[in-house]
Parts: sequence; C-alpha cells; structure tokens
Amino acid sequence: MPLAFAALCPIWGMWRRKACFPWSLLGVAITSFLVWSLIGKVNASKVVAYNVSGWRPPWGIQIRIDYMGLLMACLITGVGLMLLIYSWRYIVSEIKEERIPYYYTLYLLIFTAMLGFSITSDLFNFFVFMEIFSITSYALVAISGERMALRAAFKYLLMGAISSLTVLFAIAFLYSATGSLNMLDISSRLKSTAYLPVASVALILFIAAFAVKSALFPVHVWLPDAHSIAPSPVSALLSALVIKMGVLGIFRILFTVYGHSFSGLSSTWNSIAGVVAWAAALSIILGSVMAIIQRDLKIMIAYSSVSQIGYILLGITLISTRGMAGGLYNIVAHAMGKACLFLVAGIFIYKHGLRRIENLRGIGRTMPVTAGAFALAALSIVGVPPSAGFVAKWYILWGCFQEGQYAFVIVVLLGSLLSAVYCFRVVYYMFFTGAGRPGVGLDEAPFTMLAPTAILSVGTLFFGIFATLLLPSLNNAARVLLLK
Amino acid sequence: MNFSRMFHNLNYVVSALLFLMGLYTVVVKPNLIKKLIGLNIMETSVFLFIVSIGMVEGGEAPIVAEGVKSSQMVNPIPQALILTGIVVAVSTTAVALSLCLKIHERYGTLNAAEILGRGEP
Amino acid sequence: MRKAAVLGALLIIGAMLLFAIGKMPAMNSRNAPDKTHVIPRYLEKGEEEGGAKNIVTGVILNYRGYDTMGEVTVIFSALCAVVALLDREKRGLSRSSPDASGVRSSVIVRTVVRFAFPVIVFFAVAYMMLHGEGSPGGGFQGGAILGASVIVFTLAFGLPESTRRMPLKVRIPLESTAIVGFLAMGIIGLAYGVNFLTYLLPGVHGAMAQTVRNLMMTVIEVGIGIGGGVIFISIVFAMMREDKYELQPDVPQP
Amino acid sequence: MNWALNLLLLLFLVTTAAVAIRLRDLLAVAIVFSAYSLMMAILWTQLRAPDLALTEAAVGAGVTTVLFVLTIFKTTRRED
Repeated sequence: MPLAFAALCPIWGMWRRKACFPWSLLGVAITSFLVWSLIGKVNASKVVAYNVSGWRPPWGIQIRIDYMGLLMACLITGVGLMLLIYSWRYIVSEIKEERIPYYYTLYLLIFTAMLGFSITSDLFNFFVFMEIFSITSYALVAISGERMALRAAFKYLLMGAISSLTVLFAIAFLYSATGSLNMLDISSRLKSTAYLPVASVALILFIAAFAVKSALFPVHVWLPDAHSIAPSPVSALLSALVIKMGVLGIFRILFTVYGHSFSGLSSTWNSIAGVVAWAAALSIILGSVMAIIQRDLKIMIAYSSVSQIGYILLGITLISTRGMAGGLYNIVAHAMGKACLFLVAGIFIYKHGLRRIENLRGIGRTMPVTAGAFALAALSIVGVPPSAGFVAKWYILWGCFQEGQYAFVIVVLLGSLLSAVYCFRVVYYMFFTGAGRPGVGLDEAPFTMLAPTAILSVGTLFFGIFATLLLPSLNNAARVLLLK
Repeated sequence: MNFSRMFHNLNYVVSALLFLMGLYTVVVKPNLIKKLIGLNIMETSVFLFIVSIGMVEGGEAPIVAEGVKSSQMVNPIPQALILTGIVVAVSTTAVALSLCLKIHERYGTLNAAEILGRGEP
Repeated sequence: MRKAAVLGALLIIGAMLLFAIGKMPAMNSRNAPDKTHVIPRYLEKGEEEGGAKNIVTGVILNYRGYDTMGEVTVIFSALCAVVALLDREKRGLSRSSPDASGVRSSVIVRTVVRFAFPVIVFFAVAYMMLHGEGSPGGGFQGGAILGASVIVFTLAFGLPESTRRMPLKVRIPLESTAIVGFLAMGIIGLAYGVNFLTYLLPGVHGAMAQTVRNLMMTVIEVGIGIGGGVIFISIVFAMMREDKYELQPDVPQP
Repeated sequence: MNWALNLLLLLFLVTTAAVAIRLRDLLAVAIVFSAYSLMMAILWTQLRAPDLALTEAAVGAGVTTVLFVLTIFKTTRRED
C-alpha cells in the first residue's frame, strides 16, 4: 500500500543542479519501476487505494489507482522515460546552458503532476495537480526563448488559465451541491441531491474546461502553435501525454463522478456526451484537413494530434463497450506513435535543421532507422493493420456499428483516409524522391536519441500485434463503467 | 428566475458578474497586462464564490476559543481550498508576467494584435 | 462585430451561471449540504484530531496535507518557470555595476526601512509561522510577509545590495525547504509504518504524541514559510534583474 | 455578517474592477487592482475567513501588485 505513495515520493527532491540528467533519470526510473510493480496488484484487486494522512475518504484525500489511472500511469512512466533519455542530447542544442537544470526540474515536476493527476480521487487535488502540469507546460513551451515560442506560450497560458478557473468554478458548484470533494463520495451523494440543476451546470463547465485542455475542435487553437514551437521532446511530451490529461479529465468527470445511466441527470449527460462526440468528429476531419495543407513537419504532426484526440474522445463518448475500449486503446497508440513522430522531427532539426516537408527528399537513404521509425509510427497513426492504431480504430468503428451511428462510421473512415494522405506524403518524400545527399553513407543521430525513437515506433507495432495483452482488461473496464 | 433568492445569494451573483467582467477583459482587451488583470479578477471572483459557500448566518471564524460552539463556526474547507487557490493564482501571474517581460524584450510591444502581426519570422 | 460575438457568448455563460446560482442552496443556510456532510466532524473534533485550534490550519496541514504539498509544488514550479524564462541574476553583478536597479531612495526611506525590516521579519517568523495554529495566519502568510519585507528592502537599497545579502548560494537550497519539509515529515510517518503525512505515530502516546505532532506540523509550517518567502524573493529578483547583456533590438525582421 | 457592509463592499468590488478594466494607464490599473484586492480581503474578514484575508492582503495586494508594477516599469506604461 505505501508503495502507491512511494511512487510519487522520490521525484520531488530531484532538482539539484549538479548532474541533473542522471539524477532525474534515476528518479523517473525508480518511479516507473514502482508504478509497474503495481500492475499486478491492480489486476488482482481491481483498485488500489491509499489514504494520505490516514484519513478515510470524505475527510481526507484518497489516492485511488483504478484501471484507467494505472493505464495512464504506465503510459506516463514509459513514454516519459523514453523522452527523458532523448532529451539528454537534444536540449543542449535548443536551450541555453544555464537553463538546462531548470528544464530537468520542470520535466520532473510535470511528470510528477501528471502521475498525481491520474491517480488521485479527490476533486480539489485533481485541480492542484492540473495547475502544476499546466504551469510547467507553459514554461516548457517558452523555454527556448524564441519569439514564436513566447507568443505560443502566452496564448496557451491564457486559455489554460481560463479553463483551470472554469474547473475550479465547477468544483465549487459541485461542492455546494454535495458537500464533498471525493469523487466517489460525490457520485453517491449526487444520486440523492436536491440540487441537480447545479450539478448539471457544473457538468457543462467541467466538460467545456477539459475540452480546452484536450484541444477539442472549437477550442484547439492553442495546440498547433504550442506543440510545434516547443523543443521536440517537449512537443512529444505535450502531445503524447499532457493533452491526454484533458481526456482523462473528461473521462473522470463523465464516468467516475457523474456516471452513465445516472438517474436524475441522464438526459443532460447524454446530450453532453453527444455534443462531445460531434465535436470530436469535427476535430477528426478538420485536424486532418489542416494537417494536409501544412508544409512544416512539426505543425503537421501537431494538427494530426487534434484529429487523433478526436478519435479518442469519439470512442469514449460512443457509450458502447467496443468504442470505449477502442478509445482507450487509441490513447496508448497515439501516445507512442505521436511521441515517436515528434522525436523524428526533432532528429531532423537536430541533424540538419530541417523543418519543411519538401526538404526531406531522400532522407530515408541516409537516415534509414529514423525514417523507418517515422514510417512505422505513421502507419499506426493512419491505422494500417498490424499496428496499434489499427486495433484502436477497428474497435471504434465496431462501436459505431454497435450503436448504429453510421455518420460516425463515415467520419472515422474519412479521417483515416485523410491521415493517410498527410502521413504518406511525408513517407513518400523521404523514401521515394530525391537522389539522396551527396557524400552518402549512413548519417544517423546519436544513439541516445535514436534508441527511444526506435523503441517507441516498435512499441506501436508490438501493441498492434499483441493487442490481446491489453484489450481484455480494457473491455472489462469499459463494461464495468457503462453498466454502473 | 426568483429575484428575492438572487438577492439573498448576492455574493454569488456578484462573483459571477466579476467572472464575466474578467473574461471580457481577457478576451477583448489587446494589452497583455490588461488581460492578466482580467485573469486575476476572474480568479478572485471564483475565490469569493467558494468562500461565500462556506458562510453561515451569524457564524464565527473556525478557530476554537472560549465560548464559541463548533456549530456556530463557518465551514473551514473552502478557506483551506482558497488558500491553495491564491497561491496558484499568484504562481500563474508570476509566470505570465515573466512571459510578458520576455515578449516585450523580443517584440517591443505588449499589444496582442501587433504581436500577432509581427509573428512570422 | 467581434465584440458583439464575445458579448453574446458572455451573456450565454452568464445566464447559465445565474441559472445555477438561482438553484443553489441559499447562502448562509445551515442546512446546505456542505455544512451537514463532512464538516461537523472537522468542527467538533478538529482541535483534537487536526492538532490546531485554528481549524483551517488543521485542515490544511492535516486532513488535506497532500493538497498543501501540491500547493508548495505549484509555487516551486512557478519559480522554476520564471527563472527558466528570465534566468537568474548574474553572480558578481553587484560589484561591477554600482546600482543596477537604478533606484536610489532618500536617506529617510532607507533609515525607516532599516529599522522596520527586523520588526517585519520578527512578526513574520514569530507571529505568523509559529503561532499559526491558534490564530489566523500560518506558514504561507508568514512567508509572503517575509518576502514582502525583503522586497521593500530591495526597493529602498537597490537590487545589488539585496543580492549581496541574500546570495544565490543561500537561496537555492532554501527554495526547496517547503517541499523537503513535507517529504521529511511524510517519510517519518512511513518509517513508523503509518500512511504518508500522518502525524500521530503509533507507539507514541498521550501528551508525547501531541508534542510530536505539533513539532512535525511546526517544521512543515516553517518550511512553507521560509520556502515560500524565498521563492517570492527569487521571483522578484529575477524580474528586477537588468538584462542588458542580451537585450536585442525590438525591430522585427522583415 | 452585516448586510449593509457586505453590500457596500460588493459594490466597491464591482466598481474597482470596472475602473481597473476601463483605465488606460497601466500603472493606475495595477494600483486600482491592489485596492480591489484589499476590498476582497476586507470582505473575507466579513465572511469570517481571517486566514484568507491575511493571505489576500499579503499576496494579492502585496506580491501580485509588486510583480505587476515591476513588469510595467520594465515594459510600457501605456495601454496601446
């Protein structure tokens, strides 16, 4: 039991300037180990709970690791570890030297905050961790100090701060209606509350706020700037993990706090889920279209995130077990695939200073591993069979059929088609055009940058082929949530 | 809508009003510092809202002392939450202002429209 | 046109908020859910369980100690964010440039500040931090006042003087005292086999347990105070720093 | 809680906020905002939250204002 908390412990103190990289690597590695050692426990008992300060839930704060929390925690530690290793060589080229210790500090803080955010079961604690990872991510976007980065960070900050405040407002409404801050306690007390309208307005506010955090369609405007301008490992972190926190927020609110088939609020709940689903569908299409017209590789990848987040949320809000499982699976697939794409883009910038897609002609010949990793991850993003993205999209499609939502079937297929267009355009440039650079020979990035990239891309393939490792438990989790 | 009830819940109404005023400032005013002032107004309005939830008619501050019954005290939780909230607010403001300093150094202006116009390098 | 759209959106949001407010439990009511559910226990047993006469302090440090740990982490990350953007003031700057802040205040101001400074610091430490359990105030307020006093000192004497008195070497370790305090006290609990941040240790009874708990809570309070105060100071120093050495022309490139 | 005082303070709050939004001299805006924070602190003592009032007075009216004023000094005073 104390392990659950010990998982958070070691990283707080890891800020010392000397030998920052090994020190933070050690912190992340220990944490990852602790989190992974929890997998067995959670599988055995469905949920691991830990009362901080020894007070039982309505009075104290409880940490509660359920399937969803565990999934996110494993993802955060796994991808986080890879990105940290990658950062070591990369950030030296983009960040001034005296800022590097603070880069690692911020990295550890954001890492900690995301972990805390995924496993807490107290609403206000939720808010506090959300603020930590928001503040650190504003700083990480701006850390290079470039003009565009500052502008993007400020825009991100304003939207992020407004959405945080909206969350706080919603928490206040819920608190006044139920008198509790623990999610499960709120959920049970909502069933008998006399203040349902208050709770439904709180629901709307929550969803609107987390839609900003997860860059859903009408409020996605901060994402392409912030994600494309940040240093590449940071872009990968933001795209792969931080926007998932917004998704997690929507998920927690919709299912843990309010719950499906909830007596007094079911009509509001359903219509909100419907709105989110449509916004997600729009995100899929528009994100892909915007990605197609971009000429800058990183901006293209960033827009592709908008569309992939759409897939995840569409899956979650379909209210069918298959769809839900697909949505959750896409979280895994997208985290690995997108992290890999950004890392590859980072390698191109690091080695050649290349950002434009047209300039990548023939790069597949000199950097086969990097370009290969890109191709694998792109396959997953598009959803071509043996990849993880395929499994996710297949389940989402299945969910659409299950629910008879044929409009969404078209959206999912069209989205895949469009993403094929933007992904394969890049792959085409890399492998099938240009004569290669003169001077030939292999010209790969340093090993510490190449290895994480390759591991992530192989990961997308691995989770595609061995999907049975995860799918049964995701299906179970979805079934439990939807029958609650 | 029930207006006497509205009047009774005046603190709530005023905090909603301040929230909207802040939001208006953030969205409409071009100056970055003005936007931050708006953000701070929004923040304090939410805090006012939460503290008002905990208020009790004729309540006493939640400090144990002679002659104060526990049933007379106001709710301490909102106060504890807002203490955290204030810290969060000042942290966000500090980060935002240092961004402003950097932006001014790089762009020579704090006007959002001009910054957007000069954006492309 | 844009203004009209914004106003329309605001109206919709406002109507929604007012709708919810109209349906909320009446203000000041004793029967609202938030006063009947969790609170009675805090108010009745708060002093005994929470370990402080001021129940807010009890809630902050004890029942919801984890949140407060999050809070100090927030401000710590704000500090990291600010210095990652603005960089620290340079070492040795105080010697080379006579008055980098450009402010030189009158003798009267400086004398007043010189006398007021220790008083404020004493007030912050003695009253706010150590006395916070029985009266309003606590570690964080003390820290903020501490920070404010140093800021006043800086305004009167200039940045170089302040940075000379509080050099980076001293501040950097102090900045993390708040988090370290929490961690240390939490780990003591873990070592005794109870949950993180529990102050009542098994095997320690009666008055001794109270003393231990008060001691632990005081350590955390002082940690928050010093950490928070120093973080404020560092943020202000970073923002006051004259960064002439990298000032670039504001002219945008064509 | 005194209803009249509460009402008065709320009015002050809205007024100072409105003034802070309208004014074009940023330094004045910062000062008005600090007055707004002080109002909020007084209101909180009325709401029986002395801890908060102290914090708001120290942090909201003190530190935040210092940060704003510093930034305004180093950048520009006019809202353009």
